[in-house]
Amino acid sequence: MTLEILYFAWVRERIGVPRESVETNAATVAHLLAELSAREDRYALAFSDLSALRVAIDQDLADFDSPLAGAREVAIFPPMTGG
Amino acid sequence: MTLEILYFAWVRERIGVPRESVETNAATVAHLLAELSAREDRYALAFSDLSALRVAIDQDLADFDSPLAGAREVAIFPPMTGG
Amino acid sequence: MVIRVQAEPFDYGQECASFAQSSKNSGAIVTFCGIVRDNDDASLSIMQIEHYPGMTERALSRIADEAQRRWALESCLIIHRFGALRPSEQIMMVATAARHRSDAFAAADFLMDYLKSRAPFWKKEITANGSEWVAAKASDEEALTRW
Amino acid sequence: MVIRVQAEPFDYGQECASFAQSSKNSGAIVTFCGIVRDNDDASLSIMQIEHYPGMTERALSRIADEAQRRWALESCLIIHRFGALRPSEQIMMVATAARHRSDAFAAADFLMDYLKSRAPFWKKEITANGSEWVAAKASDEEALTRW
Repeated sequence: MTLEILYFAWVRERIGVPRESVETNAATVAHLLAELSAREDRYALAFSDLSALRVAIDQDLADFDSPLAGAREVAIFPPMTGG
Repeated sequence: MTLEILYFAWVRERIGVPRESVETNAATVAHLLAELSAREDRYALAFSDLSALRVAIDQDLADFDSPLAGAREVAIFPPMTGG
Repeated sequence: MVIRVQAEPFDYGQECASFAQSSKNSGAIVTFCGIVRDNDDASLSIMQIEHYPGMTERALSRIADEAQRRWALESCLIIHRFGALRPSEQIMMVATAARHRSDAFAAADFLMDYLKSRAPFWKKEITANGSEWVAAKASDEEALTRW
Repeated sequence: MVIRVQAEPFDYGQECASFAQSSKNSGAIVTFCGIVRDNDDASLSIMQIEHYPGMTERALSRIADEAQRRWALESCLIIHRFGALRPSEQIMMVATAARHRSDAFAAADFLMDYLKSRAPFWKKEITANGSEWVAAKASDEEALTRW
């Protein structure tokens, strides 16, 4: 499947792009991040500590073990600091 | 001593005046109210249920057994409804 | 700390704007505005608010002092009207400014709880059918036990 | 329920005034305004606020829906800015209107707690010495356990 992946804040800065299309068969968000980390160091660096990351699938907060089946858009970002 | 006594809300309406000067030797607020109640029915009527009344001495909330020594102004009123 | 007890209307929006303007380094502003609510049968003609001049200002100042003692406030404002108000008129407001939102919220909530039961104001509802003093609510007295 | 996510400044006083005007039968209005606070050494040049367009509006609407489900609100407003803000600029505000003050206070407090940690905004502080992403505070995450 083709996923649109979005990055925000320091994750965006480390990956170097705000969004990209990725072809993947990853079953979960964790698998997707592992797959990307295996491809290039900048991913491995950005995703080294999952506890410092949050994830949304199709604009809803999700977990790292949330399934990607049917997803179109995945976003990876640090804990939010609104308000 | 001469006390200035102020009445508010329905207490004022039952007593019929917003304030008056009273010559008294009452030791406490409770004694003062008993003394006034013995004088005239309108006081007895207004002061019949002390649990429905609140009192301030010299513009600070006080109790019915607070001493009146040194007081200049006593106010009698129902529970407050500000805000 | 600003305390105003007045018969005249106040401009809630303008007061919020100038309070925020004068608290620019505070980070968090909380305001509360109380509005005269009509009865369910829309029968309220006038809400008459009586107060105890002198004691009112003194009681409000003490309540505000206590809030400033308990929380890290950078400023606080209380405006309370008296006299004859109609439904939908603004009765009173409080505003608090603090570095952190939890202080601003707690202090405003505290000010309101104390204003309700410890500031010498009394409300009388005047309708076509007559007039009645508003009774103090047990829930307002209980609210004080939170603090 | 009104949700606005915008780069432009908003007029806090004017928003308070019109919110109160449109909530005249509510009895109780609570507003919160968040202001960019300078660092203790007055070094903050810009607070850059990034957000996730689309998800932001969706997350704010859900938080507001949840507040309306939990408390008897008659209306609620959230405005949140993004982009480059300077110290003393207003970042965001919430407003709640209810018949009773306890609902208005609780809902505004709840909205703020959820906005802090569950709405997709990220802040970066830019000073003369460089720039740094603001870390989420453990106390903000803990605040959610109150609800």
